[in-house]
Amino acid sequence: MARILFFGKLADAAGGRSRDWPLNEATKTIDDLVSALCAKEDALASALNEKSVRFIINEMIAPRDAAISDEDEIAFLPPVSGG
Amino acid sequence: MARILFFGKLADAAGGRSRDWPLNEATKTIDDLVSALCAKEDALASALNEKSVRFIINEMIAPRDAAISDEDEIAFLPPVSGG
Amino acid sequence: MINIASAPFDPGAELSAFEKKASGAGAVVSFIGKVRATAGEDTVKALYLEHYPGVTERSIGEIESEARQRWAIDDAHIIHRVGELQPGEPIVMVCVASAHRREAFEAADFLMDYLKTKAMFWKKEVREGGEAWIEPRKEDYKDAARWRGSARDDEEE
Amino acid sequence: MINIASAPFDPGAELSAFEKKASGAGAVVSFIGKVRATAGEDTVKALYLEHYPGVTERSIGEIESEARQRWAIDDAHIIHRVGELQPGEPIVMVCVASAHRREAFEAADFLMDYLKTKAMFWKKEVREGGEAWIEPRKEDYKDAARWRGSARDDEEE
Repeated sequence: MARILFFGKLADAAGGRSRDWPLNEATKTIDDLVSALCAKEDALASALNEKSVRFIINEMIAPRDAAISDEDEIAFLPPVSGG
Repeated sequence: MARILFFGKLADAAGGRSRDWPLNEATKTIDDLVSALCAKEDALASALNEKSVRFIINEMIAPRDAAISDEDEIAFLPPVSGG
Repeated sequence: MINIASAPFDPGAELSAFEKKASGAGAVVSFIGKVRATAGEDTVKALYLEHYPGVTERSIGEIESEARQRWAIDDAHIIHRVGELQPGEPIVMVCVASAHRREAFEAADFLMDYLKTKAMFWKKEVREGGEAWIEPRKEDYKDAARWRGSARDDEEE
Repeated sequence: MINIASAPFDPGAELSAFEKKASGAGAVVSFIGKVRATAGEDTVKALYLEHYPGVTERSIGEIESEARQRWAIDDAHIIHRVGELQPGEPIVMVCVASAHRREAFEAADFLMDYLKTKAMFWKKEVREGGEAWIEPRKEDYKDAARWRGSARDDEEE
């Protein structure tokens, strides 16, 4: 199981801040995972496909084509806004 | 009697922060007063003749040729330095 | 020091502690950002701030390191709230101590620009008229872009 | 508020009071300038600050008015010590509250540059090696010159 985290407005779109998700042959990269997540949820699909969304694998910024595997913590980040 | 105030290093040169000084026919402007003060004291003469010295008459900035009279408060200011 | 605070903090007490610790520095600049009470015509009821524990602290650490490379900073202190905040409450406080005021002002200014646009926080305004996730304004990105390269170039001269 | 203080003040307490009063402002910037402990190779034993009562307050009032014309300031507070100060003691504190951080930073920066070069204070450093009246450094005059005209021009656009 991979652990998926959603932050900010992405958590609203996902209906929760985290979920556990079993990876398989069809979900080898973040890009694959986005497709899998989006297949079932329209609101999440449009939110995750925004160009401004960034990805983190095990606390490190990663590109959209980065490989993922079970046991990874994968986070989806909308634009940050501190201060 | 005019009241003369010296600030900062000018007070050191004058040997005091203030003095009362009788004005007369020969001391009608600040320039005259500088000459009169300087006639007696070499240290004060070189300090008061520095180009950076500014003058205040009755709490208002005044030019070197401004008229002065008894009862005036006349201040000599070296370059300011706050903060 | 970097502090992600889940409860209100007292800016005066923070400044006291900071400036006593940095007693050798000639200049101390502090910035406090507070929850605004209005958003356009709407009333703000609360601000909700989220972070990514561990990752957020590291992102702020990197911002602080960059500031220390650019300016001769004696000490820096960054406090950032998370959780639910009320209007008027401090969200963020940055303190910078340096030998000279120019460095202290610029470093504090830089830290705030980067905290606004690069530190890993997400904030939602809860307004009378509904909720809205806040993203940096165009001005915030423009402010942050002011620092690109320039100060480091100066240093290399 | 302008305060010429002849006794030590507590920057943390001043900031607390200020930021509570300015609770509607989104941004609060403070600057504290402190007596340095060294002057080149020499040790500073004390700093002596002199002012011209009445005239000094007015000169600071004019500086504050100019800042208020240039930036949208909600509130400003200027405290300046006079008398004899020990190394590490605060000499000056400037607090500025504004809706946005850019205004608050710039106004505080401006106030300090002008307090350094235009407010009517005279200061003498009492060092191990003797006494010296301090005049602004070239950098201080250069810093103050940055504000000449520019901000007001922006406003007229």
